[in-house]
Amino acid sequence: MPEETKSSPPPSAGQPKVPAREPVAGAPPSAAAEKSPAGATSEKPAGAAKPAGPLAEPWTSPLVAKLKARYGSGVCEAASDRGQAYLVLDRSITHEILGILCEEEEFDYCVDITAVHYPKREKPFDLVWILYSFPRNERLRVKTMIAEQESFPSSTSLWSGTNWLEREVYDMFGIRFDGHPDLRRILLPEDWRGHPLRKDYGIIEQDQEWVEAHLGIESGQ
Amino acid sequence: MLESLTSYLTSNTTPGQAGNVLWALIYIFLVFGGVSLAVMAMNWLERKALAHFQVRLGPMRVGPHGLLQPIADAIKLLTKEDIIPDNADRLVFWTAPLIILCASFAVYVVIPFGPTHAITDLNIGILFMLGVSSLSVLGVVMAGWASNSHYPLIGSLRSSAQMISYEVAMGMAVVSAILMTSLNRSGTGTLSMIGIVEAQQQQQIWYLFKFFPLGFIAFLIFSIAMVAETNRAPFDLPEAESELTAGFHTEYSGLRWSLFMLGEYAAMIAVSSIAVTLWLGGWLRPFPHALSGETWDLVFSLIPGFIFLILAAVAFLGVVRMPKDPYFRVQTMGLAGFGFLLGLIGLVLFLGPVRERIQDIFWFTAKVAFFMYMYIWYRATFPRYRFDQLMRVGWKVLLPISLGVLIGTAIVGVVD
Amino acid sequence: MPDPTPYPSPLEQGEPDKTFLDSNELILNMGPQHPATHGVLRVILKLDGEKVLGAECVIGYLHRGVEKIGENRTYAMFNPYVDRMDYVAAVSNGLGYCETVEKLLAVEAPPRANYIRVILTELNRLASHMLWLGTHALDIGAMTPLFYTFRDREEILKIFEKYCGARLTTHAFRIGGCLYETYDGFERDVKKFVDGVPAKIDEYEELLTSNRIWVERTKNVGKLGAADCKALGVTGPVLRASGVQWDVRKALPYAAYPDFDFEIPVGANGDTYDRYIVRMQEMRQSLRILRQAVEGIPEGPIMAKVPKVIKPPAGEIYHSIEAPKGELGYFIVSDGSTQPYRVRVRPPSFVNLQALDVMVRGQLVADVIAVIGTLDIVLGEVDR
Amino acid sequence: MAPVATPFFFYFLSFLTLASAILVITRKNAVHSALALILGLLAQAGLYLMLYAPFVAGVQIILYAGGIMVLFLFVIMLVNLERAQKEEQFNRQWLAGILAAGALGALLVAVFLKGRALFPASTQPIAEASNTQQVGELLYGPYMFAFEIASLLLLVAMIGAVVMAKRRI
Repeated sequence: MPEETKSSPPPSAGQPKVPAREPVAGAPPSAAAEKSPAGATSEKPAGAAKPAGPLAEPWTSPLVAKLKARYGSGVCEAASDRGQAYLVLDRSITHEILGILCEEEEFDYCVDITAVHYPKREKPFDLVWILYSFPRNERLRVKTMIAEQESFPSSTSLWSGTNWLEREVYDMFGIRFDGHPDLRRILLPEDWRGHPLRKDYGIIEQDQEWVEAHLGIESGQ
Repeated sequence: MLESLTSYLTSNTTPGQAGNVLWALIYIFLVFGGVSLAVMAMNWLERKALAHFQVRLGPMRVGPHGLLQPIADAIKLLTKEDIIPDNADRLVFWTAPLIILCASFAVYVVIPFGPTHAITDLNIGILFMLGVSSLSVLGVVMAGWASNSHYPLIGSLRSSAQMISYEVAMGMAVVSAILMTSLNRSGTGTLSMIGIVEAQQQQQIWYLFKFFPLGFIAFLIFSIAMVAETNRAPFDLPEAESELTAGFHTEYSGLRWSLFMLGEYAAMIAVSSIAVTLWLGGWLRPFPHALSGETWDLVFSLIPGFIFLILAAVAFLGVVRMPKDPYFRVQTMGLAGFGFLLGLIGLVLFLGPVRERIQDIFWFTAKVAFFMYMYIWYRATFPRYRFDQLMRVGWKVLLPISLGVLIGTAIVGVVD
Repeated sequence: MPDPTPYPSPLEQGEPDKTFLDSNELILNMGPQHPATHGVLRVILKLDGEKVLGAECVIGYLHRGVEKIGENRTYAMFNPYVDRMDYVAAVSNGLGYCETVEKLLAVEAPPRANYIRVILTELNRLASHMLWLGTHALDIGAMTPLFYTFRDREEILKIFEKYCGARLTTHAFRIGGCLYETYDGFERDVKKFVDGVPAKIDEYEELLTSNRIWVERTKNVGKLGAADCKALGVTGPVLRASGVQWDVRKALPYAAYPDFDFEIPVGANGDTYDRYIVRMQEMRQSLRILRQAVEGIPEGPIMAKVPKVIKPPAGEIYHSIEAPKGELGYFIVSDGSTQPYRVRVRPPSFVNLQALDVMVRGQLVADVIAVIGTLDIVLGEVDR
Repeated sequence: MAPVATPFFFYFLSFLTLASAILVITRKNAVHSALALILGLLAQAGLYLMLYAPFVAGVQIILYAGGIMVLFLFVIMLVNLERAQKEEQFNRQWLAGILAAGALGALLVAVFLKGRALFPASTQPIAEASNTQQVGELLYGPYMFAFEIASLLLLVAMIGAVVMAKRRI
């Protein structure tokens, strides 16, 4: 590994990239003021690149109706973006709804769990579940927002395969999952400090102490 | 001195029996040198044949067609750094490869390459062979334990369990062959290796075909068990690379590792020799009775020479097909020299006295070579057995069948 | 290396009824340098004799932060990086990424580009399965198939090289279509290959399919039922071997796949042998697709109209394709700038590898090797 | 076969046997003890050979050195050696030990002194070649019953071991 990373000093070209990146990363807060980044951006790309792409439109289905009837305003948004349905839910009911989706609505395959970090937002993390139903041949994205230091109930009891996916989210974003059987870092070393996929973690940042202690080199970069 | 030298040549016993220490020493040197050479040749042949099974060329760089590769390997192994793990038990770590080597070489003391071509003829020959070769288990166990590491330990446990298990079936098959030697007028059999071959000669049949299919089944059991006994594919669990890296010799390197390899190949040749002696008529030429008579004797005694001439012709064909580029000149000359040597050996083999004394050795070696080729063939074809399956085959398939064959042989022998 | 048993968690469930004759449990550390772990995978095995009580994977040795890199490169610049994940099936990775960005842009690749994409992807599926077969057979102890499959995989790599200049990490596609038109004789090469391969596959099958030892080593080894597969999120041939007839190419078609007539082979028992059979049949199905694609390849442009600077409208997209290992998904969040705000890769190997512990419990050490082989993982993709 | 250097081999093998026997009880490492025991057994096999009993020698190698000792080693290797090494090598039962050794020594001396009277020299010529045959004839002739009893005993022991080891099945 050291050899591999050592060879990357040339991307000092990548170094100025980071500041250049900042304004862009700062862009979404305006969007993030609203519920989701998807809903907000209607005018910007229209002017920028090309005629407005197909954008989020309200999504109606028996499933949404049922959930709305049961949870009311907890279902913040149900929309379909470029033909892909998603739900934005309030944190408090998300776990329950995931349970319903898994057990009642036959979303028996949890494709992926991931997170997105919006540092400027009040609740900086989007947690995203991508679900799929074999019987219905339907894919669904469930999102919720959680705050810094906030944990979330683990869904390993619903889909045992989420074990590693949640560990990865913990590893990369530092979001803890309550009731996870074995919440440890998965890709990074156990005693690494920092969560690399947060936006405030620079691309060439590293746990200097760890690198020196374990690899015996000045820097992994 | 000179008398004892010449007297042996005209005698009809092995040097050991004659108590001729000088000739015994010469034979020991000849046999052990020959075996070492055979191991090197086998090494080359295995890599080459395996390569051709697998649509590749194998060694091509050192010498023409990689002929010198074993020598290069030997030099490499001898000059390699010699590593002993820190926590290893040094004494045991040292002696383990020596035990394996001694065990597999000591076996050659009784192997009869011809009626008089053996170091000695023990009257417990086959018992001695089985006993001494079973000692190599000790070396394996010691190597695994002394390395003080998990993979070698598991490897050695597997290996010793495997060797002990297959020894049982192997022993049963051997006993059924020995039983056949007692089917003579006096009703006494023999354990002597030379005696077994002579019994086949007297009964005018290879034990492979005796009481068909009993002899054949016993032979099959033995030839399966001997592959397991020598830890070769598809029974190469102790050194299953993909599971246990290299099994009991994971921690070995350089010279000591090469001793393991030498021991392994020597053991392969040794068990093949047992199979040849017991079932394939040892040094007897094919059809000694059906095609008997002076003429046939002459024809068969000419075969060794012709085979060497054919090999020489193949080598010269290779010379012709070598690229004409000056870069290959040394290689071409080497190959031509090799072919010339083969041809010379072939011509020498046509000389009367040599022909007479050599042909037994030739037939024995040819039969053993068949088994060695089978070893390579198995390795190219079969996947590896799992440990429990291996044990099941050994205990639940081979052992009952071999017991049945033994009883069947006894019954048929009495009824006959 | 520290004590290899720092984490008691999944390994703690031993058998309750111990007798004095039971030997102690043995902790065996397999990897990260081990011939059968297909890269730098470390598996900590808890053994009772040769029986496996539990297995724990330690991964991350090859972690390169692909997702972080994605956030710091433009859409087009990130394209070659995805090839380095599953380097055995780089074309599939590229296809998934390009299609995802195209969806984000609401662009469709022209039909000819889609056909080229299908041809190259299916060739790559064949290459990946061949590599899998060779290494899997080698793990189980059969040496020869490895060389046979490498011989035939070479032909595929030659076609790749002629097409785009690279053999392994091809970077064959661009966002919006393909950069390169097919070279002269592309169809002929593919056709020749497609006609030759069935005999070669027969050759592999001759060595293995009815080989007693092979069957004994793989039948009832590493069983994984359909329910387990779904719960664990396992996809690809592993899922299909358990009897679930699901393939992204059929369920949620992409590229030119709706145009082709092919079947999804399924197994019944979900054991290692079934997975072997499923993959072998999949190779034959790939050939079927290839034959149709080469014959029906339309004329026309190979690149859609895509702006020089790719700035997709803000939004999120998840799109997945059927990679040789399973469902390979990309989740991209765009904030309207030239760089993705977040790129998430849903790697099939990573999710499939989770099933290892379930599959090897109660089996023998040798089966662990067979199971790692049959899962067909690529560590570059597991660790990203 | 004409014997070669008989006295030398006799003393050599005897020395080997004694030395390895001493090593067996003085080595702290059980594996080393077992290995020394194997050496001793092999030397004994050599002695049997010198007594024109090749069959017994062969059986000694196959059964004791090759079979039983390997199983011994098996067990010893799986035992925790560190603990065994820390324990005291000899216990304090000197008296009993000396008595037993003395009795054994007395027996040996008595046999040596009176041996010729007790065991008259064999009248038969030593027949090396038919040694195996003679053993077989004795085993399956006069000692048939003892032989069968012994094998039955072994069978019982084997079944007992299997039952104990496989209690859970």
